[in-house]
Amino acid sequence: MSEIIGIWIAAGLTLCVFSFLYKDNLFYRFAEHLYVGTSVGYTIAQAWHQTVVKLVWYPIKQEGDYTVLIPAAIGLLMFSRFVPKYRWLIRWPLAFMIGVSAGASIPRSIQSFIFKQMEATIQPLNSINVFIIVLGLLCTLIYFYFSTEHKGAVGVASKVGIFFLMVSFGAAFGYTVMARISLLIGRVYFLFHDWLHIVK
Amino acid sequence: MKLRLPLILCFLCGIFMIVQFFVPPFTGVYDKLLNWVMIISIPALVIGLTSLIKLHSNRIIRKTPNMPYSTVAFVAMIVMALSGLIGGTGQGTWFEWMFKNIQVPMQATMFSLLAFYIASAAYRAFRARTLEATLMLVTAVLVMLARVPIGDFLWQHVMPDSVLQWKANLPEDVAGWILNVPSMAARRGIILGISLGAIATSIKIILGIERSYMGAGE
Amino acid sequence: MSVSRFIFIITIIFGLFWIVSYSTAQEESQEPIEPLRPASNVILTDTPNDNGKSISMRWDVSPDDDRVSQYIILRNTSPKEGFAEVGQVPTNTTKYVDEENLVKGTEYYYRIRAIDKKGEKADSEVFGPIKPVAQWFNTDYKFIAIAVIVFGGIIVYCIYSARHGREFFIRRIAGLEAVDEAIGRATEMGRPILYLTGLGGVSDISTLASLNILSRVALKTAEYDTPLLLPCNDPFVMIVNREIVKGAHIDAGKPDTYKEDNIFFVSDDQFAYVGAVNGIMLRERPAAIFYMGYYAAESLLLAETGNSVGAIQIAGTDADAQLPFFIASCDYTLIGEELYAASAYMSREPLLLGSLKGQDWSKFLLMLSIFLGVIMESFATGFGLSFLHWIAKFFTAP
Amino acid sequence: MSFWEKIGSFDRRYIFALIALTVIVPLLIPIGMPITTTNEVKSVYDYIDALPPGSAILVALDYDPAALAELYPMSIAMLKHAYTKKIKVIGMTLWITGASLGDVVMREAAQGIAEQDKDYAYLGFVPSGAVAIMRMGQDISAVFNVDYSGKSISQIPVMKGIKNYKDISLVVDLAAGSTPEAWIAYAGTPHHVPIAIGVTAVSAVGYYPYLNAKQIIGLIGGMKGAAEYEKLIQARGRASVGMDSQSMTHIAIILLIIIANVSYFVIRRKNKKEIES
Repeated sequence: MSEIIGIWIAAGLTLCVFSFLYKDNLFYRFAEHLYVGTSVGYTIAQAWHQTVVKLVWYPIKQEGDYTVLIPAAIGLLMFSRFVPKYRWLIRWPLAFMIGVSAGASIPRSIQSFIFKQMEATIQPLNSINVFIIVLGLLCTLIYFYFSTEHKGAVGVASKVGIFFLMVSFGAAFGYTVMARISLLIGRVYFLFHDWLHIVK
Repeated sequence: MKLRLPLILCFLCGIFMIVQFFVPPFTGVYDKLLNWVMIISIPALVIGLTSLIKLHSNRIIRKTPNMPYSTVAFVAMIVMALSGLIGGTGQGTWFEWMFKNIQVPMQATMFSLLAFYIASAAYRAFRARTLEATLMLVTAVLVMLARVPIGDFLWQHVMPDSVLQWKANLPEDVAGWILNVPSMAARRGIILGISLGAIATSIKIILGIERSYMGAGE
Repeated sequence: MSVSRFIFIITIIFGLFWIVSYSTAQEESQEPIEPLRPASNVILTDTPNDNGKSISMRWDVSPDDDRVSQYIILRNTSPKEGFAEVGQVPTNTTKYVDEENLVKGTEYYYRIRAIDKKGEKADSEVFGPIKPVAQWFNTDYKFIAIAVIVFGGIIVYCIYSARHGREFFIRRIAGLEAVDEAIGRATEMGRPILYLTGLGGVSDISTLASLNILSRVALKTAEYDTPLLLPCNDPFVMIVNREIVKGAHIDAGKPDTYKEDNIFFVSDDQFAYVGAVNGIMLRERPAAIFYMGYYAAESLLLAETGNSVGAIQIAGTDADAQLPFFIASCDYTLIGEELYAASAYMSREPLLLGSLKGQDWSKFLLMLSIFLGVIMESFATGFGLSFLHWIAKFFTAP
Repeated sequence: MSFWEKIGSFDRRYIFALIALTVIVPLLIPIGMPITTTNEVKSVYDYIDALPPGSAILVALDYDPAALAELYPMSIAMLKHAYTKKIKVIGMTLWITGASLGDVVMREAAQGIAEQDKDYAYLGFVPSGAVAIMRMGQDISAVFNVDYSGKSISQIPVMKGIKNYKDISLVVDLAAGSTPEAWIAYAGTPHHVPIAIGVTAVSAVGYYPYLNAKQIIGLIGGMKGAAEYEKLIQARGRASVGMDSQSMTHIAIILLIIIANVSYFVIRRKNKKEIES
């Protein structure tokens, strides 16, 4: 029973949101705020169960590891932003988080995003596709190279680079249209399949 | 001091993480540091929510015209949070029921509106006004045709058998080639550029040159 | 920097790479390749480049592998009694890495037990002893270490020399000329200019870039007395925007024409913001609209409306997914890094210029490596000249 | 006002109606256009298909309800495939909005073919993405000492013998954001664990360089990718049903772009002539 009620509510809310297409109205506003409210409530509850309980409470209770309280306390300094006088304390948790991620990312970006990509590019020119890839990559890099005027040979290369970029953006454009349409299909399918049972 | 100590800490954490990558025996400290950062980052999950909570509670207190809607948001938040905190979040709970039947359909539908907008924008704004834009639109149309079943479907209905024996799925092949060759090359260029930019930013952060994230103040 | 010095530095860097990669190539070729041993033959090795808490093992599967359901790895500190399970792997697996509470420097013995579906067991002989050892430098990553030093060094060098007053050249950026043109047109038509700084917060790189471009636009509009509208979705960004525009009016010598009300907070909700801004576009019919900064799905909603009121539209964003829509509906679009470059170009701030220059140098090294690498690889495979592989080898990250 | 001028100015709600029709009609009256499978998707399928029974895969469900239409069908298809091949599945998410969703998805895919804790585990959410991925490279149980429901990980049979990426045969990231980059840089490349990704169509184009560099073994993009996977496991699901609508709507949008551009050029030429005369 609760399943059926749930589907009817979900369908009703779906229609409320769709009503915005005609114009902004009371039903849409209601649904929008209901959504904002539930998503905030959702995050609070999940943050408690999935992070505080798992990463702080469990180690204390099961393993007697009280050291987790130190990072927990540093993390809580994040809330100092609401107390103007102690606002600077927020820098401590940020220093940890940002310092670690910046340091971790340098060698790993070089390894996975530069070396691996270079390795895949530096190949013998044994097919037309490899040639096109190398040409496209070099020209794209030249387009994003800001230390020379785009004149003469460099100008031609950067023009070729922009063509490659446009082909890529075109593909992304097509794919984005595809993505948005899929989302609509998903909702219409929900209405006709799960709710009205018209479509199998 | 209020700024220098955090900057030194940031520097030490950053340098340690770089060195650790090359020095295997540091894994002990590395493990502990990562554990710490995971815990430190917990409040970051909810800190962004406070501005929303503030906004709606202000509207309620000040009785603005939006008050009824903000009340809806506020009540929904409290009901959702309490049901999750008290009743749990697992299978068969109230929390899960509300998630499935309220939050999921609405979030999914909100974004599905974009399907209509993209169509209207395609009609009213997407013009081949330059050579570049033309190239982009032509590629987009090609990919839109060929990456869904209609491309091959039309091809196989229009073309004579002799052509089909040569290439039965030509549209799909062409789209695949675009994605795997020219578009891939441009994307690789973007990845290399962005990675260098990210490395530069990380270095500036570690050295304390870039400190806008620390906020203004002494 | 003179051409000869430049060529000299490049030669030195590549020479270094070459020496290092050539020497390792020599090392590798000297390693003997162990012949394959008969079934059940377990080869234990200390896992290389680790912290001394891991043993790698390889074996040949049992001849009855198709009957086997799984292999169990047993370990002990003596070759006699007391072997305990440390791991299990599915059938047809020939390797395993044991990391289960190993103590650095202790001797360990292993045997592998095959179990079939009926529960029948077959233990291998005991192999060992083996000691896990730690290494202080991960030699697999030596080239990455060089790259960290080279890229890091270039960027730090450029930033510091920019700070010490060195002038760096940055090319003209075509989109920026369109900016002046658009402001001129708005002035002629007597209509306002709309400037949007995107969805980003005050410390996002794209927002900062947008603010640098804003300061130039604000200066021009202050000179021409063209109204500049700035609807914001972040209160902090709004405050900064006001500072910038006010400063521009002072610089233009017209502090009295600054109108604070033209820079206002709309909403922090994405769709509510779009609704409000679209309303402004339809009412005020701006002659020029700037979209600079970070954008999400709202990009096409904004650009569509801007297009329908006939405004000149100039966009600049690093949000990849939104670029196509801006390109299709705007008159000019700054693509990705161009936005940052434009902001460095306009602000002339040493930090931005130096960092941009450092990235350009690094990019140049990569382009050169690709160009030379591809040519050398082609010759290397074409004529069997294996000594030409060194660039490719350098970038082969394990 | 000429025909081409008029056509540019009608209410956009007509376009909305057109899009609604092109989505709804093919759902009610399906054409059943054949789905061609691409190498990107097939290589994911082949890889999972060739894994020996009993090997473990890690599935990160890094998405929220906004991407449901695209990522739900591919999650279900991929998980069902793994379950029927008797492969152990460990589910998790780096998105807090994905925590409940992941639970629902894992359970729905398992219905009738796999049992929780015995054949699969769902570990839930962990904060700070990249850091958690790095930590799991040493020890998964340091990140997830309990699963989503709070059960100790040492009491979950399917987790037995799984310490870190060395015991994982494949990481699958089903993502609506940029988490695949983090999985590639912090797990795949340094720990040599193969990675397959399933992403929304919006971001799919950007991952081809990783496919080319073999940093990912395959790429499932959007609802079409999901439909291909459904075809490969021979189960017609939500994605396959949607493909007719998808095709028809694309045709409609392409026609809109063409009409609009013809009108643009006709008007532009006319304006030019007027200026000349």
